[in-house]
Amino acid sequence: RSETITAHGISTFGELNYPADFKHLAYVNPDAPKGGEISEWTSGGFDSMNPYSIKGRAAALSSAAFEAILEGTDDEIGASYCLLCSSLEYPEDRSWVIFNLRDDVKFSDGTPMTANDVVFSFNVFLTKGLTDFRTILATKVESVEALDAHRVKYTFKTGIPTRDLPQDVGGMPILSKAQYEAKGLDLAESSMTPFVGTGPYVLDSMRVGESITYKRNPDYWGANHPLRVGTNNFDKIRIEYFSDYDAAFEGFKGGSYTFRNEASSIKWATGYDFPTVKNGQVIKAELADGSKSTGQSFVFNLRREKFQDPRVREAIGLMFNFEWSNKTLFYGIYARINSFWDNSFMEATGTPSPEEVALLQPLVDDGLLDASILTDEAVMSPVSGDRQLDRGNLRKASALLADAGWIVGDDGMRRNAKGELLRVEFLEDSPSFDRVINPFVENLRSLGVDAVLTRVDNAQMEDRTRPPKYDFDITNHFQRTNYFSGSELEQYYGSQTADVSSFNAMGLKSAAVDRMTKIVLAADTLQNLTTATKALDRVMRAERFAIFQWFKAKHTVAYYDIFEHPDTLPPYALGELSFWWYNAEKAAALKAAGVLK
Amino acid sequence: MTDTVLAVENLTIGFRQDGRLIEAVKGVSFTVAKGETVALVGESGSGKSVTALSTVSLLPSSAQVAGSIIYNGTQMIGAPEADLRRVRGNDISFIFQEPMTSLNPLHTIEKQLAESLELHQGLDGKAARARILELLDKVGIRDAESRLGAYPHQLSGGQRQRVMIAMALANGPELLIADEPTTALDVTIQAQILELLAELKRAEGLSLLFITHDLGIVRRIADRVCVMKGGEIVEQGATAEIFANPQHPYTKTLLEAEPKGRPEPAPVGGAEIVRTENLRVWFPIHRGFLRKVTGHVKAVNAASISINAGETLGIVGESGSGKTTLALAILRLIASDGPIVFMGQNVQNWPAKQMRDLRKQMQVVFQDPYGSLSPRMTIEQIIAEGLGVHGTAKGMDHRQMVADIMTEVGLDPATMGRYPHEFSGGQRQRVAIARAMILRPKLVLLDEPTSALDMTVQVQIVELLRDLQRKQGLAYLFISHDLRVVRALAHKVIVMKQGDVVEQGIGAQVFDNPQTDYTKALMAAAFGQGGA
Amino acid sequence: MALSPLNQRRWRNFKANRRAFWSFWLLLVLYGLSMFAEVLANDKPLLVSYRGEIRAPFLQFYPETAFGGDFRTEAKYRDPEVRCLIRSGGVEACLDDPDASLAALDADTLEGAQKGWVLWPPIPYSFNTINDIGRAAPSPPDANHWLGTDDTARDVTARVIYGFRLSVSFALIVTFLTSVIGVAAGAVQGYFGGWVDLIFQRVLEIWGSTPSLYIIIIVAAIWRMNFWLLVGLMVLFGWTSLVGVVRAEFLRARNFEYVRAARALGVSDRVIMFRHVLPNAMVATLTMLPFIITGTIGSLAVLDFLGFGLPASAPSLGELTLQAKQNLQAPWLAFTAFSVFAIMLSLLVFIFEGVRDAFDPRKTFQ
Amino acid sequence: MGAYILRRLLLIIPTLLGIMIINFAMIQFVPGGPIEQVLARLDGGGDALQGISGSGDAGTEAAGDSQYLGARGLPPEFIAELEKQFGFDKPPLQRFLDMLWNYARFDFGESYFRSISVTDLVLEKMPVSISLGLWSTLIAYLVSIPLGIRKAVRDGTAFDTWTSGAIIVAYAIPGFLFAILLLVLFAGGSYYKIFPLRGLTSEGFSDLSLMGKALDYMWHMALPITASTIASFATLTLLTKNSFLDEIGKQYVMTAKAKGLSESRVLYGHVFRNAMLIVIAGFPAAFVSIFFGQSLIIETIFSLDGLGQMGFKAVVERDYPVMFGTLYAFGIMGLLVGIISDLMYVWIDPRIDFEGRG
Ligand SMILES: Nc1ncnc2c1ncn2[C@@H]1O[C@H](COP(=O)(O)OP(=O)(O)OP(=O)(O)O)[C@@H](O)[C@H]1O
Ligand SMILES: Nc1ncnc2c1ncn2[C@@H]1O[C@H](COP(=O)(O)OP(=O)(O)OP(=O)(O)O)[C@@H](O)[C@H]1O
Ligand SMILES: [Mg+2]
Ligand SMILES: [Mg+2]
Repeated sequence: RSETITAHGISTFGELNYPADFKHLAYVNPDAPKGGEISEWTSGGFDSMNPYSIKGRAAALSSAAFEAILEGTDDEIGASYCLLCSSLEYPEDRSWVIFNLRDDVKFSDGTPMTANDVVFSFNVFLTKGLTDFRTILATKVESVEALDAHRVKYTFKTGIPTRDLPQDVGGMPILSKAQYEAKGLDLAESSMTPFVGTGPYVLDSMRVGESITYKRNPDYWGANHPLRVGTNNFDKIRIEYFSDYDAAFEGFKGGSYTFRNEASSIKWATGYDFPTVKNGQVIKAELADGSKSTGQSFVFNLRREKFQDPRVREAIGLMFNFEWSNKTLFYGIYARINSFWDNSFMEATGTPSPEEVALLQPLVDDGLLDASILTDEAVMSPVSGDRQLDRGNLRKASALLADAGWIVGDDGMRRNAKGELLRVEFLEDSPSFDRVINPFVENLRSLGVDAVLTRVDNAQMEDRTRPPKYDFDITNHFQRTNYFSGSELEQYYGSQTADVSSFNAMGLKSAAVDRMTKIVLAADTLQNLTTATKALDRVMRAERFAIFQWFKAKHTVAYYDIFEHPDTLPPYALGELSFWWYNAEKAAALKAAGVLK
Repeated sequence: MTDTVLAVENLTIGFRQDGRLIEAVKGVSFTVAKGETVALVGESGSGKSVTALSTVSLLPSSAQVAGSIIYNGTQMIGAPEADLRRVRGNDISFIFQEPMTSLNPLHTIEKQLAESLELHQGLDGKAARARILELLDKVGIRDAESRLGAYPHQLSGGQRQRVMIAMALANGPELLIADEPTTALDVTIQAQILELLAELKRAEGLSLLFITHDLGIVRRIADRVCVMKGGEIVEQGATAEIFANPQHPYTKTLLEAEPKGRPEPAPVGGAEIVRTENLRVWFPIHRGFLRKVTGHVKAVNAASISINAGETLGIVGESGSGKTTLALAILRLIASDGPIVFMGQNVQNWPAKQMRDLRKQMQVVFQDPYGSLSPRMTIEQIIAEGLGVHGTAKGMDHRQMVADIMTEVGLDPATMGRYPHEFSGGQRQRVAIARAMILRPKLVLLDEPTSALDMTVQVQIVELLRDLQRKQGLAYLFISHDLRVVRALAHKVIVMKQGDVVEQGIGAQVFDNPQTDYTKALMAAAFGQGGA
Repeated sequence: MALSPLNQRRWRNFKANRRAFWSFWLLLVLYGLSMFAEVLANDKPLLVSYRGEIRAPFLQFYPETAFGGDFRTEAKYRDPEVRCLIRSGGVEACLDDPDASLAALDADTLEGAQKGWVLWPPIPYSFNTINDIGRAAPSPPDANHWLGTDDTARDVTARVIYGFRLSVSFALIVTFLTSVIGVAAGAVQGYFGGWVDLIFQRVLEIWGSTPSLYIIIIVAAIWRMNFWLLVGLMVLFGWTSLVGVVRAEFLRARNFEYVRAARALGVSDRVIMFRHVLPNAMVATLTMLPFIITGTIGSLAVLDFLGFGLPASAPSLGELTLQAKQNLQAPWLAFTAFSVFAIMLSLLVFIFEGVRDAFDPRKTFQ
Repeated sequence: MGAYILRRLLLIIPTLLGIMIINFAMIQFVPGGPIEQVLARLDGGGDALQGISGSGDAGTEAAGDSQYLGARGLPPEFIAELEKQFGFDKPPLQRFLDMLWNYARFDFGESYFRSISVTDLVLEKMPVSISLGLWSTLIAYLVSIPLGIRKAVRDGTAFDTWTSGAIIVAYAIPGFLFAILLLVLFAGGSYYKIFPLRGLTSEGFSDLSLMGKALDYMWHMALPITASTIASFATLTLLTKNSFLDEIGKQYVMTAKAKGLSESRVLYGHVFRNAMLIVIAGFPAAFVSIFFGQSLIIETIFSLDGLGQMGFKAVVERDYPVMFGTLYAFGIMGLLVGIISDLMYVWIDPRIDFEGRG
């Protein structure tokens, strides 16, 4: 039997940044003043306060009322600390976990939270939660029991990786059993009655479909919890709803809400020239964002014969002119993605380290990889010149296609030996991609590829990118890797999912990737994981099944000059609703100036 | 007689038409004094109606009017609309030539009459209704109360005309301009109306500008006569004088012209063209929102007629007695009960498609020529249409045929490119005749075909009809209030009254020796004074 | 031209309405010009003289190799390399440093040059030419791009020309077909009445409530959208719009005395319907037509929103309006879109006013 | 007539049945169904209104780890369970018959994507749609008809030309551009902030006096209604004008004038009824649009949550209960309105009947 570990937190590989007696998070201002209101906008409307059902559109932040036993921080990956518990116990193999709950935790209705609520919440999620959520829970958790009023034990199923399970169950929201049963609520249905949670904010008021306001619970149990010190500084958080993007922007200009995260590069570059920005009453700021990139990319449907040749994939990739697009379409706000773990410490760079070589060598030996991977720099996304059609890349791409047997005919289009035209269809459901893909399409046509863009509605998109159809050539896809990648890699990139899952949309079936993934999954230290992940990154990039797009390594925000934030922000979150605070004097000044109400 | 109500001076009216200006009236001058009746007579198309309409600026916008029209001291040409409005309806009342199309088709009789009363006298409710009933009674509409809710299309031609008259008289006007107000009326009613006018003239000093082709009437009521021809007044003077001593050659011909003689005997043994047996037409009366049938207007009860080739059947009878209805029913243009045997076949239940081929053989001239002409077709198209439908013998040029028939009915072929509304009432009537005759059918129904024609033209048309009958053995069903014309044409006559055939027989017999009281009264009214 | 006297009269009447007459010509000229869009706006030259040989690239495919370049795909005539190749007669140096070579060519110092020339259309961009504007798109109007560029850096002028042709052709065809079918259907219903009307109207009601979007989605899933497919779809759903009014007019007009007269003449139902009733029941149709035409262009735009319109790069006026909304900072887009619509609609309304007048027997002119 | 009405009423049944059958058959062929929608939602994708409402740059999504457990795998049982939830485990015919049986009892079921009955859902969206529809229709009619009549009377004058120009321009402005323009100019933060940006009423609406309520409501509706009405003048005005032009030269108008009626009495009392049959013919459509107007774009721009958005979303999101429920309910309404409008023809013009001819 392995030894039982008792700790104030848990992380994937055991290390925790914060000691057991930490007083507050490093990135917060423990003395931040409390008070004031922050408001943001979101699109559409809402008609439900239940964020855990597919039914209805849940109000923004409706999950903010709930807390989980464990909580992560914004400056550390893979670690969770006790929030509702005072400590947790688990064996080294993590086959079960016991949470020792705090006895001072209260729901927002004043009732204390006990182990019964935790067990109840788990069971509700198991029977009523989102279908996919509960099927996964069912495959992982054997049992949950309340050992006493403040001790809960989860026992996990055997024969599955357990590394992340304590954090998974510890991260589940806790509902109040008493309220749920008394009010006869149903987690599977949409409802305007909010569930009671233990969180710092409670519903204040709402105008259905227009706005919703939360207020800080004055009796919040955890105000002095080390994870909470210096956070939740606003008395009120208000979310304004707009259906139209421009209307929302106008709302901000007019002071309907005070904080805005700008998602449109055009607006960012051209819209923020209104008087209050000019005179400094509204601050426009670019704040660094250390998060891993989204891995947004075009992917090839590798099930199609024409895309099985990597030269074809590379040639097509060469025709996407990111530099031109970024400058012409996005005011240069974006950076190129090069890696599946871009903007993170897991990204492979330069030539492989000896440790990586050690992992890659066997694959090369088995003939699964080209030996060049051991010596070459990691594959980078191609770079183009100023001109939309880069002749250098065109030349390279032409050569690659000619090599691959796609020869230009007398009509300027490429055909293979069988006389088939090289056709590439981009499948897309979002109109905002038109302006990106159209130039790409034009370039491909210059290359002699018969490229077209087909736009469909999202149901059809879903239908065509999922099994059993997989009816597309190239489509948009997010490479949803995690910092600490786990079994999702098999879902996304494993041969076994290539024909059955929508996650492996491209249909990747690579023995090398499969082998490398196993190594990643087997990693037992952060060091090993990092090395293995980088090696995997190399392998996958060499496959060139994805044409990476772009991401923004910064938050582009604008806000009325009434908020302040710690000088250094944590890498993984902006935290405006959490550890920013309100400056009452500045607010008074702006109100006096008539800028805000 | 110094009190001049209306003074028309050197009136010139032209119509812009397709870029050109067509002069309809050329320098006409006359006056109407208070209490005086001036008759405007003359050739069809000579500008009588246009002259009348111009007095209160009712001409279409395509008309250009010059000269002077002074009503009670005010110049009417170019007068502000508001002034005109005050005069119209109250001081000057109008009876339009074509009653069939002059009523608002979507308003009930009551509503149209009430409107005038309300406008100029402020009468409404019960008082208005009482007055309306009185007016209708005066113009000889029987059972007026039940007719109040009727729409114009539910009335006979004569009834509509009388509604028009009632409307014009509603406000006791100072000057009444009556454009052929009695054309659709049978002689008895006509007499009644004329009496009414005379009464008003006596009692209220009503002035009358009276346009008519019926010289009998002129002689009876007019103080003075103006004779128009080709847009000019060729002669004017006191009635007696003109009749006694016409100066202008046109006046002379006009006075002499009269459809004369009796029809040539019908060819014996002519095949029977059409026969009906107890033909019945009842119109349902609808009431309420759901339009339930609450009763019937018994327009024709059990009419049995028969016409042979080369024969003319005249139908006479009081206005509203079902003549038009009977004619339309025979043509199967409205639904009826009872067999209709056309050239040996009972066509009563024939489908429309089968009927269509028969139509070449049976033609009709509608009582309301204006309404029966498609407004957006030129009269060339209108007249030639039947030719297109039924085909013509080879080598016949449609245009030429149209021109020929137009000449025959007395129309200028040069006008064949015009639209119907660009003609005078009598001209339109002739267009309708031309349309029917151009097909040379076996049977022609003529519903008041001469009501709007002056005597000279009437003679011409009667001659034409006789001529065709003689040459081609046509059968006519001839409806008219003008018993003189009927007498001149009809071999057989039936007399109708309230839907029933009260008398029928050989023409001469009926005319010379009427049997029923009704027929006797009719004959007396028609030939009483003038005599046969 | 053999016009019947009546039609001659109508034509004169139409001409007499100066506004309608000029609108008619203007639209005809504009539309006629847009028929030659390829000559007006194209990223391929009209003529080039290469080594003394005259070629017309806008008509014919030439690979770059035909001008001494290295790609066998179609020459990108707007590229400086290709321009230099043509003007120099295929001097190799052009491929390495086109700008310097061109300068040398102008100074007559380029070795081995055989001078050629290029004749460009007035607007040297096509609707799908992606331009290097050296700044973020959309760019405002300037000497190169008279109406600016759109959000994909394509020349708006060129797109308007092509878009005008496409949209107007589309609208005219669709409107013609829908009104013919719609008027015929409405006429038959209104004229015959009875069971024809009763049954047909029900069919129409059923048809009217089919979700057109689904049919379009289904069709789009089976075939790739193209012009004629869209025409077909729009006709399929558009023809019902006139049926109601035409039916109403016919229900009324069939009772008129002149219809009875025509029937008495033995005129066939078809002729009565179209010669007698229809001209008098055309008010609504004639009034609606300009709006149906522009509305059709609008519905093209709506389909564009939803992604079921023409392929994304097709030059449609609808797409331009959508871009205008998404780029409020670029008012020239909105202005262009609006002007095109306004001008076209005005012309159409004026023209149809003239047509109405021409058919109005009572309308006369000085 | 009674028989005709009865016939028409009875025909509603097969008509509705036809509508339902066609639509039901249709959805069997539409690619992608509600299940795909759920999957798309779980993927964080797909906003039906994106094309209209505008958005940020292409494909910007929150960065970072996907915290959500579901993203780690979609078990196949999941889809089976969804199918059961949506009732797709039953054969289509049975589903259809079930649906009809329910609808016959006016039980429209519940939205796939919200725990609310279709009836309640529609009722919830009604205020917005009626507000937009009612006022727009009313204004359109109240302006267009007198204007059209005026134009007919002054045909060819400068007044005629200028008003034509104005309504054409108004029509030519693309609706959503105009709406945005209004919003930016009169509700936005840059120019005049006179009107509110969205919504039907203000925060403290229920506390206001009746007058205050009315004013507040009008204040909110001003921009959306302006935007949704602007284009609707053109057709109606010109239709009125042309219909009047056709009638104005007729003989009975002369009679009316000869009576000495004022111009407006002639126009409104006599010509109106004769000329307006067509406008009446368009009325059922206008009436239905009061409830189910084409206000999708206006609703989106002014953040009004009405039937336009609901209907469009139901179609795009394949929310079949909502789609069929509204189809059925509005179908019945439309059919009834159709009957009424046909009866109105007869009421307006007594010569009209619906009997067979020819
Ligand atoms: N709107 C018009 N446009 C052109 N010409 C017209 C118009 N109205 C009448 N006319 C012409 O003007 C002349 C005079 O017409 P008017 O109606 O006054 O004749 P009328 O004397 O009343 O004849 P009738 O006895 O047949 O009624 C006719 O030749 C006719 O063709
Ligand atoms: N559509 C109808 N609906 C109801 N009643 C009608 C209809 N048409 C005619 N009538 C009535 O039928 C009767 C006969 O009308 P008809 O038109 O046949 O008379 P008419 O003999 O031709 O009279 P006139 O000499 O005045 O023309 C009249 O009382 C008339 O009111
Ligand atoms: Mg006359
Ligand atoms: Mg009669």
